[in-house]
Amino acid sequence: MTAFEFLQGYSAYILLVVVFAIGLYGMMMKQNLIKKIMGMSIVQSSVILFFIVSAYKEGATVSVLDPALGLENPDLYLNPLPHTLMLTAIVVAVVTLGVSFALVIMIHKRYKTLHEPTLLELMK
Amino acid sequence: MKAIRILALAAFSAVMMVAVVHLPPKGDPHSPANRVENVLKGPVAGAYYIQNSYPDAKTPNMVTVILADYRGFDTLGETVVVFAGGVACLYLLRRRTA
Amino acid sequence: MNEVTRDIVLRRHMEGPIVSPIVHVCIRGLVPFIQIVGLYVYFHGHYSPGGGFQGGVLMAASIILLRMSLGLADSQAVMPNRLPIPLAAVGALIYAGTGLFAMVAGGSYLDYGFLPIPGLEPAMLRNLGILMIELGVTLCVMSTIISIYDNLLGS
Amino acid sequence: MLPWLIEIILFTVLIVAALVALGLRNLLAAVVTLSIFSFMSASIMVKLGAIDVAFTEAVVGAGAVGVINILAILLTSRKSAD
Amino acid sequence: MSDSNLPLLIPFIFLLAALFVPLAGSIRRWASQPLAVIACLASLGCSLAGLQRVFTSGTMRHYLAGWQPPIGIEFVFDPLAAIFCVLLTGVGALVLIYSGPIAVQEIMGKRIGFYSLAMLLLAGLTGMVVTGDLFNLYVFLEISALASYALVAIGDHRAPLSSFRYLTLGTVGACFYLMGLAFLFMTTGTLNMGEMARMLPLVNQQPQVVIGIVLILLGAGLKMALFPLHTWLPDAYTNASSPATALIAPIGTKVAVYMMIRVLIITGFPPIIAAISWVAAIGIIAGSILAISQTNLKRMLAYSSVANIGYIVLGVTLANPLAFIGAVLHILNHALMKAVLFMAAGGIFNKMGTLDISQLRGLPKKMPITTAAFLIAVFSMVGIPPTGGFFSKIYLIFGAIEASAWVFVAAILISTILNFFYFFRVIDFSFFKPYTKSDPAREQAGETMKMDEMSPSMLLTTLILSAAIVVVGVYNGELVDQFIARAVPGF
Repeated sequence: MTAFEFLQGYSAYILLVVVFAIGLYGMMMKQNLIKKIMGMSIVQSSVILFFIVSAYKEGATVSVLDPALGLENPDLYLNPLPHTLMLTAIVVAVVTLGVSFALVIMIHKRYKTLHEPTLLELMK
Repeated sequence: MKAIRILALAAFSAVMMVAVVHLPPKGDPHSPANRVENVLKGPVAGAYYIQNSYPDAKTPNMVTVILADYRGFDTLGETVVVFAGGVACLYLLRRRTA
Repeated sequence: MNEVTRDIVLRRHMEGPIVSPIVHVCIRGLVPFIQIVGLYVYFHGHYSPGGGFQGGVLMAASIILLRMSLGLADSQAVMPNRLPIPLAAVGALIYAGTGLFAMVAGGSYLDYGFLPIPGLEPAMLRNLGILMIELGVTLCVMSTIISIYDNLLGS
Repeated sequence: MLPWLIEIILFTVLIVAALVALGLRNLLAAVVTLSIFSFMSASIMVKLGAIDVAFTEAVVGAGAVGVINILAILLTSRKSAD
Repeated sequence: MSDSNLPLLIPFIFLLAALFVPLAGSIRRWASQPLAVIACLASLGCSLAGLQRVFTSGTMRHYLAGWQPPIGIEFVFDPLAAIFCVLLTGVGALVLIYSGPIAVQEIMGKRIGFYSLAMLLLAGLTGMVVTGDLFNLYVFLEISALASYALVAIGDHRAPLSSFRYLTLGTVGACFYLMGLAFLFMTTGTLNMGEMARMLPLVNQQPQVVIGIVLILLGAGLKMALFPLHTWLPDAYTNASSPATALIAPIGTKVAVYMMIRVLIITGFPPIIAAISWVAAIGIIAGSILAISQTNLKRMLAYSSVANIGYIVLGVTLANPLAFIGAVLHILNHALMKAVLFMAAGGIFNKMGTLDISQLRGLPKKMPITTAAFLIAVFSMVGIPPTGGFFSKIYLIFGAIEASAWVFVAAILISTILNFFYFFRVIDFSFFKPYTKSDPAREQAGETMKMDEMSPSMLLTTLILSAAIVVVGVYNGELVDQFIARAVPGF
């Protein structure tokens, strides 16, 4: 395998691992709760993109039946299974986000701040 | 403390990258998830869906057929997750306590 | 935007309409089109990208636009505040009920081929079953997103 | 070669958007940047042929989540200490 | 409807009930609790029928929508799943009956929400137990997780922040799980557990498979609060309302352990688990030591949960039949014990108004029956025969001896002593600390302290569960021979 082929095949995965790490960085290092939620949604997006990249086939078309291509050769269509799974995962991510904002609003109503160290101080 | 966290994160990403470069490359039509027959000579789900979704449900969009029929229970679970989120927000944020 | 302006914006948002006529006219023009697109996305999910979830989110977006321009109080006529959660339950029930119907008729759970509608071959029954459950998903998603918006705003 | 380059450019914008969103102290700006992140991931999905998922991601990431996000920020505070 | 529908019905009844409880509750508010209890009992009936059928005629499978496994989703109802289902629905039903009076007092306005979320939680947990598909497992995981975040957040004023930390860590756990699943899916091309178990030996020892398994175990570890990843658990359990804690604490983390067991069975107990048993052993000791230094009763019980998860994970990862039996028996015991302890703690908080351990004097006089139930659970926690805890620890120790892992034997024994210490503090303060002469007002209060027990339904359910602890202990031989030994996978 030449270096270029390697890059073509794996650059997407490697960059997605970087995105995953950025999201984790946001969750671990940032002290504002909304920033933490942003990090969380970045992590979720990276996992979703990871599945989508895995479904890609070179030279294949969108997974909607094209009468001109027929159904005999599966190599002509993208793998629809990861797409389906990730539709579910996106929905789950959105709902988790909604619930986390509800919690953030509850916290802000009680303590008037979203800075985590201050909150832990106030909770004592 | 901060340095330890960043080091842990860096180590984690390095390990992940080692794993990632052993996966089948992007766009490979013969990777285990994309091919027609698996190592046990059984059908692979992805190719089966492509070949049979139109005859089974007369619906050209394969993703819809998988979503609603082949893996319909996932979507029921998804609907219930959505419902759970709505119930959670309602009861967490409701102002009147009665 | 300082604290005071934010309070004014939010209070207006919750109690009365936004005064600007431009916003009113634009949103009144937009909402029906968004709803038609939402319905199209739901019905056309069989032939093109789309389906219950996307259609539901679009429908919810149209109602959220109304909430934004008219205020929470005046947009009650379109979607009353207490309706979303029962509607979401009804949506999920449509889904679960379709599956249960197929199970009672002799198949597995969610096996639409066994739906007791005469005169249709199993493939068409599956087509119909998919449409049914997508309706449930649309209802559930639409009302839940509206409910989350309402609750965040009204808290 | 060219499709790969397009993909790399999209990924670069994605990563930059993620970093900027986490770095900004003005939360409203961060939310808008996060919408860019979401839109870029939808573009990558289109590039990879996942039209259904891209549609959902665009509707949700730029629409519903953006609205809920901005609403939450208006209801809480707009500034972040880091 | 044929018999093979039983595994479907167990989570499905909860799903339906979760939809009906808010509807019924908005019409008649009192109707929410009976409906939830009825659903739970119906599901318990299905679980018992399924248990009976599994142990007479073998594993049951239900193909959803009629599609065979690699194409569709299947539900697998094997002996282990049957035991877990009975445990979940049984404990759930009793806790829901218990929660009636206390929910009125603690979370009056949010009762309907509590019961609908409880139904969703149980639906998610039982679904995770019966499903045979790895992605379906993720969906159910998220249902149960969302419900438990919301249940934790309905509590005192610190609850939302605890719930937020639980939410972020839980979501990261779910993302780790999904990432690991992506690795396994891309290597094998299937999501079905049975098929993956047959395919993984062909690709074993490749780095992406090993790291995928590690990621999944990391996700499960975050969900079950294994020692270094436990940071969300004490806050969440302490700040949630009493009925919510009594519901989540016994069963919530156990299902994550079940998930781990399933993944380990699929992957054929890879060598990496030796590292996890060391982590678990450290967790046993650290959890016990942290528990000693707590002053709040619920917080102390939460740390003891961390230690007990260590026992269970140690038993699973020792990878021999005796230790596995010990782990399953300990899951059973620990669910019962923690249910009794948290239910009693809820009653104590309700009547005494505090959970500070040093304020508990006069407890036996005030609430004798609750104290008796509490003591039975404490004996089981420490491991005094004939309670169940003794036997599960014996099995774990024998398992460790069989694996020649003397360090782990020592860890279990040391932690038993530590267990004794931290529970002795509670007993000491409630039984033996006299009312000092220097504080006449308190002495007066102590002498006039009337018996003031929990309401009958709470008392009855607590007693049933504490009787169950003794029953599990006395009949442990039959239990292991008849049920648990047949759920042991091949090692």
